[in-house]
Amino acid sequence: MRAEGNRNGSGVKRLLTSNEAIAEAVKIAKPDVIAAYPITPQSPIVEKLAEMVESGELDASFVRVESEHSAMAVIHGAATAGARVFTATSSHGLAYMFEMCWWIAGSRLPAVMAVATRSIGAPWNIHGDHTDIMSLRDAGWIIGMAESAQEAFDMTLQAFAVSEVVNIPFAVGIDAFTMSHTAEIVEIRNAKLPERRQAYRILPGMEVAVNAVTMGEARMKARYDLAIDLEKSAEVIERTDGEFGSYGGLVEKYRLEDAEYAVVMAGGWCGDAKDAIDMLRDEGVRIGMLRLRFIRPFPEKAVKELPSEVLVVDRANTGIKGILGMETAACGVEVKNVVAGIGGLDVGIDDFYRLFGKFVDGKLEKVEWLI
Amino acid sequence: MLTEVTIYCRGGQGGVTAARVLATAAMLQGYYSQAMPQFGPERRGARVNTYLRISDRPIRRRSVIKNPDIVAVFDRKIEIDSEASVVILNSPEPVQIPSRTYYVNATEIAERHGLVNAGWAILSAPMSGAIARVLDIEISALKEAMHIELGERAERSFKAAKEAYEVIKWT
Amino acid sequence: MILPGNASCQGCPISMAMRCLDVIKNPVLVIPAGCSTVIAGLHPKSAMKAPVVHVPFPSTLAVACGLSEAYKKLGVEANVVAWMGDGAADIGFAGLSASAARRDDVITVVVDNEAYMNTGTQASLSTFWKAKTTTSPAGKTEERRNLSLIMLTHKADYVATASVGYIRDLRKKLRKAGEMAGFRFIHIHAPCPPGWRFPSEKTVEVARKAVMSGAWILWEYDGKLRLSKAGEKYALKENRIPLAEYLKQGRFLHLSERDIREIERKIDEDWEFLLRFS
Amino acid sequence: MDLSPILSEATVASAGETGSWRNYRPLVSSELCSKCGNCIVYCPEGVIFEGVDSVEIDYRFCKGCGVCREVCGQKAIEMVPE
Repeated sequence: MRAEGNRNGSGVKRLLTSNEAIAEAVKIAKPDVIAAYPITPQSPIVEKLAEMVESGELDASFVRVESEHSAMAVIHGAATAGARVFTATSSHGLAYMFEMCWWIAGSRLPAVMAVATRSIGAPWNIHGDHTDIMSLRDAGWIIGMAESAQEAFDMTLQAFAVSEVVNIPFAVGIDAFTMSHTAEIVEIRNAKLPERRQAYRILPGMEVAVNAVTMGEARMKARYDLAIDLEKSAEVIERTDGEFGSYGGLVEKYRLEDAEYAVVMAGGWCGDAKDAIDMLRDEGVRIGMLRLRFIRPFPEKAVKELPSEVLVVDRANTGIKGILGMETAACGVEVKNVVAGIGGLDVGIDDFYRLFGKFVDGKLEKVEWLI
Repeated sequence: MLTEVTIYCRGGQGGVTAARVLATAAMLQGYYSQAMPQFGPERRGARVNTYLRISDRPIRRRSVIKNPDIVAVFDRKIEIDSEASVVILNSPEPVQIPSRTYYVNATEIAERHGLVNAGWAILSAPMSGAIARVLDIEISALKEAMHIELGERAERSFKAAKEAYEVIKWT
Repeated sequence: MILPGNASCQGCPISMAMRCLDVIKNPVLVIPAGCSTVIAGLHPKSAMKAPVVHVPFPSTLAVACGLSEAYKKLGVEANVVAWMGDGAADIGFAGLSASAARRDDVITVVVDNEAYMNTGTQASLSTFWKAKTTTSPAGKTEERRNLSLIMLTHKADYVATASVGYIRDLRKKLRKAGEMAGFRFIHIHAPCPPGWRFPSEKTVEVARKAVMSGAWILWEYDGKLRLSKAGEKYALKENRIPLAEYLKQGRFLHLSERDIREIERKIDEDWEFLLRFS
Repeated sequence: MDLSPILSEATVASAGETGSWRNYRPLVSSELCSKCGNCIVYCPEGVIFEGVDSVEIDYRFCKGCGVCREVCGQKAIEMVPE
């Protein structure tokens, strides 16, 4: 048996999990300092990087810290000194480093972090949903959500490029296990990143302090600048899209052109949902998907262009609502909102097919949980 | 066309490795492929499923395989709760079940080739050989895939895989 | 190093100790929350003639490690100094221990005023047994933790205790640390006039009485543990001043004779314990 | 990018002219002062310098804590009300 399907593209093809794809991308980005504390299901990323450093494939300092708080703090310090930096985490790890996530963003330091998105307890759960990465929304990070191992690879490289232009840290989200541990075919593209650049660095001999106690309006001004620059980072993301695969910038529009019905989703389960959309399309239903590739900056413009019937399917909630449902509604769009797949609950093509059918039939409540 | 395979095995028997070797072999033959372990803390001896998808078109779905076309069973003691039309069994003798059944004595082959770890026969090599045969994967692609995925362990593993590839029978 | 006109209190031991940083070449300071944050300058002004990276409490050593690793990687000569109080040492202890265990190329200085002074004198792990703080209004019921001894058991490259009452000894130790590489730890006893409730001119006197009464032991370790010249004679109990002399502070005024005898016993134990390592 | 909200420049008087905090002023007797330097190293504010006949104090920033008087072996410093 022979096929030619995967032969397109110029890079080397490899079977990689999203974890491994991210490690390969990081290797190409040549970070100076990597710090990490293991957590399922992120650990294989940093194990792979540790191997690369050990074997000399990657010339970086790999710091074995005692916690995620310290992981983020080490890369915060290293970035302050002018180093290209990387870390990865998940779930409780992200929760534990939360304070430092605010600091690295507030300090306007470029940095890249992979987040294998996993439920935060209690009760214990190591499986996928988006509750962890959504908690990062307020901290001032760029938050991308890949759908495939290929996109995880491309987005990680783009993350370095964008972060170092806009001076805002960048998180690359991949779904726990369904992406982190699932091996797919990835084209290792020959991307080349520019040299590290950043707004400032702290060196011996300087008589300057960074982040001293502020009074008056300085803190508010810093926060406002970050908010504005985070919004503006959309332009850099759109501009650099083609250099790291071509995905459409902040969003991917799938069969949306003539759609009467639109589904809004993010992350690794979008593929199953697309297959379900194809099934409905075959039946003549004009349905499509707006896949949010970025949660911050939020793709407000694309959301506002959606048709009138919108369903947002969420893997994280705030109160009874889904978080993306709330974000989408905040753009002035009327939405139906479904919360599903919390704690790794498998949602497959058949589930999406039934759900979208119910949506098209007008039988969905304003907010529903798929339990 | 999309082919979905579920591997039933026990933690430590090499189901995940087998899926990866086969996905890589399919990739080398120009196919799209995906290897997906059952998600969760792996425990040696506990039952685990591993999933393998091969297609001539890009594979977008990442949910678990609910209705596999093929089931490969590494340990006969595992109950087959699938209606798959094709079953590949690690077994010394034919087994009468409604599906079209292939069998190979993977444990014996693994042990003979010294593929044993802590008293457990590592079945990834012979079983990936057997499954490759059923999937119509070329032996050369399997060999290359084993070198990619297993590195220096590939040589011995491939001998076991090749043997299984050649001796697998169907009932 | 620290410029005049800064925000330290009258008689501040931290400011006194910060002045000694001028013996370290190419310093880059990492300062977590605490009195040192305020003393080092409020935005948009900095009181330090050196770069200062202000950071949250428990991140201190990890940020210092990141800076140090990056400077090494980028070929920049620097002496990264993690400068913190006993509060940051408490909340950031895991990071401190990990940094020492990794032998990060960092100088850690803990200016220990035996309570969380910047938030209003709450008890810390360094607070003396029976000392009054706002969270131990009747006197602290637990023992103080001996931080420098813990760091010693990490077999760090250099560990020393010091006191603002013996500034030349402190400067010598900082200089020595600055000329070495590896994980270096200096624990400075820093009596705080408002926090301990004594007049601002008495900072040095109180600090010295701590040493002279045996309540603060001056020692250093660079592969071998030695008592420091400035305080070695107080190893002999007959050379010590009466403990009550040191305890003449607002935080100890409620102590009974029995309490003082009990503290004395604890101090004797501390000496005995430490000297086992020498 | 405007970095002014997060960066601070080193300067004297970061907390203003702290001499105004003083209730007592240290006065140095040039006759008694031996210029041993004790007050210079112990002054928390770093405002005592070696002068010609004796040490000199920068009263613009001296907070009047009195540490200098306490560490002076010659009893050359006296604290007088402002």
